[in-house]
Amino acid sequence: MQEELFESQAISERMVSETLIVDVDGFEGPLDLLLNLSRTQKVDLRKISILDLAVQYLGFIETAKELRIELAADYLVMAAWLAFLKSRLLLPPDPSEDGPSGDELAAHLAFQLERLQAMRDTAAKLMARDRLGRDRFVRGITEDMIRRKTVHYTANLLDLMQGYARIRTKDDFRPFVMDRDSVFTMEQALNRMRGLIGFAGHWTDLASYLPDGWYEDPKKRRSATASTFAASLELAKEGKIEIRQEDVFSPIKIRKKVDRDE
Amino acid sequence: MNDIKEESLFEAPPIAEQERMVEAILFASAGPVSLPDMAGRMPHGSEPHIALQNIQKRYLGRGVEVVRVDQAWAIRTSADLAFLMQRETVETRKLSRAAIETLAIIAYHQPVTRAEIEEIRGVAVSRGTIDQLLELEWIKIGRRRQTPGRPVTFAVTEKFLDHFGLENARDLPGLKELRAAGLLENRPAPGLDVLSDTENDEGLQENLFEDAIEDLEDVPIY
Amino acid sequence: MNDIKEESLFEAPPIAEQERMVEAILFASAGPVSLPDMAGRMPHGSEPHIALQNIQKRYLGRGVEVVRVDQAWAIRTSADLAFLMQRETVETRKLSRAAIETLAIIAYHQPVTRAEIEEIRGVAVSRGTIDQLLELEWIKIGRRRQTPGRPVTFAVTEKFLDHFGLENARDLPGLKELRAAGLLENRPAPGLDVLSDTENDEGLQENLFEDAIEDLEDVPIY
Repeated sequence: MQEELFESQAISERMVSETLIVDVDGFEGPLDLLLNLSRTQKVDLRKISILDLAVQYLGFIETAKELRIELAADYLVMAAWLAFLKSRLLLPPDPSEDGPSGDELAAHLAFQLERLQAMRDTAAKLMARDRLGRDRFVRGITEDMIRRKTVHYTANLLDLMQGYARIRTKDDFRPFVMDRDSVFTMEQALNRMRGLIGFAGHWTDLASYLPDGWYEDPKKRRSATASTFAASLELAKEGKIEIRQEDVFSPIKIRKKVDRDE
Repeated sequence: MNDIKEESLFEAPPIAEQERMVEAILFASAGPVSLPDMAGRMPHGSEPHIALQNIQKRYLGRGVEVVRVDQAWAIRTSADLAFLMQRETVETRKLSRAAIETLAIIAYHQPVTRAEIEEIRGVAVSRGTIDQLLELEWIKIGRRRQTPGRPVTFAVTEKFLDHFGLENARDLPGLKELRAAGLLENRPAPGLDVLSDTENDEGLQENLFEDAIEDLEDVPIY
Repeated sequence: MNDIKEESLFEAPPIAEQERMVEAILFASAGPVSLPDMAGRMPHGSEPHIALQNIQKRYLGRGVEVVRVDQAWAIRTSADLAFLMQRETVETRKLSRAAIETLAIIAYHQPVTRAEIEEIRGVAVSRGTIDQLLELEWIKIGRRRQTPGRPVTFAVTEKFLDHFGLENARDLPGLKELRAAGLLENRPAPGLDVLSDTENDEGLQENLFEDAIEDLEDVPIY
């Protein structure tokens, strides 16, 4: 891990001073690289010199470029930003200029570095705790809880009688109620066709105009087919569509009648 | 703790410490552990059998106990607490409409075959509905009908009568009574009247519950 | 024993008996068991939290310990006896440095969005890292942040706490110090509103360890 790579300050120092052995792969992003460079300063992260750090980073990037090492974009973005920061830190503040001061920017970068370092330290502490399956152990023989579900069904005499009455009266009602569940009227078909016909520029099978849910049940299909066909005849009469059948029993096809045909 | 571990290279840890070890080993092992196995894991010079005895005493009357399984030892839940390891839930559900109707038909028309139930209801009766009623022990399978295919018939049970507070199935109100009680629409279709009332009230009633009477010799004429 | 069970329909079993039950329940389960769960399995009127306190005392200094994990309880072997358990040790896949850091950031900053994790690490978090932590069930997806884009947040789980031997998320090592040092703040970069939007900041601080705070109010500390 990184800790081992940069075990001692000596190693990282050498890295910077000896024109660097550039190995960007070893770093997890520009912030990580900055954090590692900061170790050469041998100071508390709170007292770090961001200016020095920026110079080191830019030097590192420069070397990488000379060695023609391809750098990921975020390293270059950071380099540009640090170059900007460096100029802000070096030049006396311009009162006419808006935006945060160089010191503010530097303080934030220091905060970011400190925060990242803190997270690394706590991560190490966390991993060093007495861990389950390594230091502490769970019960070896477990007993799963058996869930048994009993369902009580209830019904009373009234339910029973009402149920029976329902069955016996079902037939009684038949003559009095028009059962139109399976009937698709020509009015319905006509309404549906009028809505759809505007889109039918090409020859289309009439069967494709049957409403959804009217295919499966043969009774429904029969009714829908008949009414759709009747509706198509009506529309043809009105001059809205053309209708054709290529052969006996072959699909009936319709299309919108376009003005130029007239 | 570290001291103990290091010392143990030379002499066995105190017996209290050994007890802790045996306890942990028994707790964490996936199966029973033998004494030699324990000794092999514990510091040199340990006497797991003594530690084990102590632990066994310590757990006496607790929620778990140290039991011997063959040549090995394990911690197990005390037998009297096994009930904690199961959860029984009771749920009350209303019988489905299909089940109620099927049950009603069986009650009024028994013994009745599945085909007859379907004819009366006008829809197929699912296997699940019949199974459910059988499971509830509200219906039972009667003898087979002496017709082609010898279909089984269904009839209601004692338990059914108990549940619905009936002395016998004849107590079920007839169609006339249902109608009088407003449970039947008072608009019979012509012809249906004859079928439902007359036959039900007389012809059917006679043969009805024949199973209950266990008049097995008599073959009903259907 | 049967007497006790039957009586329990009317009054809670004696506390000694309740202790046995809690003991049995904890021994039987690999994962932590919550108090409501225990109460649900024990006879009506039982007070598992009192029984639990007694048991926790009883196991003090033993080979196994009764530990609290968030709102639940479990028995675990004492950490100093780990040397006995080579056999039980589960080899966990070694976590990458990225995964470990991401885990720590989620634990200390929860609930935290992916963008916030990336802000802290200064590098993109790969899908695989999050997946690995989710797979271990050490982190879970929390509710969405009420900011533009409604990003999901991540938080650690009970399993995480159990694994690292933490009673709750407030027990994370060094949490107080980090907070005092202001290192858990989501401080926006000066002038760089785009990078870390100020809205996030508010939401984060408000939600931080909100669960833990809720716990404090609602549940007695045993």
